[in-house]
Amino acid sequence: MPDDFMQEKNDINARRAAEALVVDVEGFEGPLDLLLTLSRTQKVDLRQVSILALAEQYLIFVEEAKRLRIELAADYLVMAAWLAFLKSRLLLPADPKDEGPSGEELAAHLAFQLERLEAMRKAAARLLGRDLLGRDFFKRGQTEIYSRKRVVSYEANLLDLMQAYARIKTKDDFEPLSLKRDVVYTMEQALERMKGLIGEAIEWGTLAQFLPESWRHDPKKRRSATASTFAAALELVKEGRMEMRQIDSFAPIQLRRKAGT
Amino acid sequence: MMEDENIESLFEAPPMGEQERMVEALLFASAAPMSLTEIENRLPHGCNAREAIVHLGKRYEGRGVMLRRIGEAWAFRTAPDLGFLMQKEQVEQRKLSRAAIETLAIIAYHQPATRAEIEEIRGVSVSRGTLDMLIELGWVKLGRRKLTPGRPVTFIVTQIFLDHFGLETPADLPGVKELRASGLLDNRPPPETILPASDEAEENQNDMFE
Amino acid sequence: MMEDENIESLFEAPPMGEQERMVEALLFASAAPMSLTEIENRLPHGCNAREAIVHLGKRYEGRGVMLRRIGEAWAFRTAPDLGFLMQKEQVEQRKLSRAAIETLAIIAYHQPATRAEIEEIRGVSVSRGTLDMLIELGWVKLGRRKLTPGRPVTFIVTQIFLDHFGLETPADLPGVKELRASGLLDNRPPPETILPASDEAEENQNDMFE
Repeated sequence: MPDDFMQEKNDINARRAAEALVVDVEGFEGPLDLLLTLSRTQKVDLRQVSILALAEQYLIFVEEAKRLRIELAADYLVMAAWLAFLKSRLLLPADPKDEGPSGEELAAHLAFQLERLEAMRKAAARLLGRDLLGRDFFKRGQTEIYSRKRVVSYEANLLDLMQAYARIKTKDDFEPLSLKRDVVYTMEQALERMKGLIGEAIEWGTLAQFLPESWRHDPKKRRSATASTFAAALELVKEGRMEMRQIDSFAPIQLRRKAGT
Repeated sequence: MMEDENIESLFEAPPMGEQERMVEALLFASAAPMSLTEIENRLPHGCNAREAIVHLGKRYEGRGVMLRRIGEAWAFRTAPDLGFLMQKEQVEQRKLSRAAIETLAIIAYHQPATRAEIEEIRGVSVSRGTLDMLIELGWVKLGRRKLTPGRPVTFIVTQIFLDHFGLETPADLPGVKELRASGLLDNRPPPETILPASDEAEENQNDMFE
Repeated sequence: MMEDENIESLFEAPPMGEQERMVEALLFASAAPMSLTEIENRLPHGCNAREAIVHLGKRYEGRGVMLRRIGEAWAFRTAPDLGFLMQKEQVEQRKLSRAAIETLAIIAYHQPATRAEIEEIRGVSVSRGTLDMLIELGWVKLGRRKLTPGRPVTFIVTQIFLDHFGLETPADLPGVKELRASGLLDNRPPPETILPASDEAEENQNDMFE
C-alpha cells in the first residue's frame, strides 16, 4: 500500500477524531447524548443519519478517549460494545440461524431513540422559551385573604414524608459504607502530613508536591488526596501558618510557609 | 341596594353581575390559582362560579391583567407583553440544570412517566437530586403506580408547573400534537437483543422491562 | 396600529389606553402600593401616570376590585362590601415537627400500625401529643384493634391525608428502594462523593438497602 495512501487515511482518522473530541467528555449527559452530538457532524437530517457511520464515529471517540487516558463511565463502554456488535450485524450477511432482531431493526431503534431525545431537547427549549411566571407575567403581589379567625395549618409535603421514612429506614444502613473509605484520603490525614511538611516549605512549591507518594498515581487516589491536601492547606492559610497563590487561572496552586512562623 | 337583598339572599343566589364581582374579588385577592370548588365554597349558596368565570374572562380580554386557566383552577396574571415593566419585581429564577429541564420535559410530555422511561429516553440514569428538586419546586408529583409488573411509581406534572409555564392544560404543551402524531411519544420498547447481559442490566431488569 | 407607531414610539409615549394597561399590570404585581413617581419610573418615557390612574380608576368603578389611593400611593383592593368573602380563615403555616412527620410516615408505610410498632421503628417513644396532633389534623385515625395479646389500637391514614399529599392510595408511596433509585432519599453526602459516581458504587449501595 503506498505510503501517501496510508498518510491520507491517517489524516482522515485524525481529523475525525479531532472533530469528535471537540467537546469535553464531561459535558456529555451519557452515551446517547454523545451519539446525538456526533450525529450532527454528519450534517444531515436525523432521519437520514447513517447509523453505521455513527457507530464508527463513536468507536473512534472511545478509542481516542482511551488513548488520552480519559476515564469513561461504564455505560459509555457498554454502548461501545453494543455499537461494535451492531456494526458487525450491519456489515455481515444475516445468518439465517440467528435469532433475534436484525441489524436494521436495531439501527432503526437507535435512530428512533436519537430522534426522540432530540425531540425532548427541543421541547424542553420551547418550554423554557415560553412566557414564564415571575419573569414575563406575574401573580398578585399582595394577597388579601384574611380574617380574624386564626387557623394553624401544618405544612408537610410528600417529599418530607418520604424523606422522613427513608431517614428512619436507612439510619443504620449507612454505617458499613465507611468501609469504602479506603480510597479516600481524609482531610485529617492531609492536615497531619502538611503540618509536618510546612517547616521545610520555605520556597513556593506546587500543591502536587505535597501529595503523599503512594497517592500520586492512581487517578482516584490522586483526586482524593489533592482535594484533601488543598482543604488542609486552606485551613493552614486560615491559621496564618501558610501562604497560597495561583499565578493565573488554572495555573498550579503554590504553597509555602508563612514567613516568620 | 345590597341591604334590600340581604333577606332574599338567604334563599336566592345573587344576580350574575354580582357573582362576577365576587369571583373577581376572590381571584384578585388570592395569589394562588383557585379551583371552581374553592371559589364556590366561598361564594353564597347557589352561585354558578363557572358561568361567572366566563363573563369575567371576557371582561378582562386585552387588559393589563388577564384571567388565566391553570389546569382545573383559575387565577389573574399580568399580560405577558407587559413583563418588561415588572423586571424589578422578578423573583430570582432558579437556574435549572440541563438534566433537570430535560427530565421535566420528559415527564410533562410522557406523563405518567416512570423513572425507567425517563432513563430510557435520556440514555442515562436519573441523578440523585434531579427528581428531588423538581418535586421540591412543586412542578412534579407522584402519579399512580403503573399497572405493569413491579407496579413502578410514576411522575406527573402539577398545577404549579402549568402556572409557571403559562399552560392551561398539559395538552397545550408546545408541539405535543406533532410529537404524538410522529410517534415520538410512543413507548417503543427496544428490540430484544442477546447483548448486553451486564450485571447492571439484570439489576435494573425489573424497572427496564415493565 | 401598533406597527405604524413603532418608529414614533421611540419619541412618543404609548397611547393612553396602553398606558392604562401598563399601570394596571404594575399595580397588580406590586407587593406594596406605588406612588405616582414610582409608577412613572417604570413606564416608558413620556407617560402620564396621573391621567392613566384616573382612567383606570373609572374602569374599576363598581367592580369587585377597586383602585384605591393610600396616602400618596395607589393600590388595588377588593371592594369593601365583598370583604366577607375573604374572611374565611387566616392560615398560619407551620412546618410539621420531625417527630410528627416521622410518625406519620411510619403510619403511612406500615398501616395499620400500633404505637409499639411506631416506637420500635423510630427507636424512641412516641409522645402522646404527636399522635393527638396527627389525629386532630385529620391525617391519622384509629384503625381496627390488632388481634394480638392486649388487642392494641392501631393507627391508619385518612382520605384527608391522601388528598393533602396528592396520593390516590397509600400504596402509591414509593418504597425505600424506589426512593433511593429515584434519588429521592435524604441528601446525606454519600461516602463516594469524592469519587466519580460509578455504576458499581451505586449497585453496591443498592445491596445495602435490601
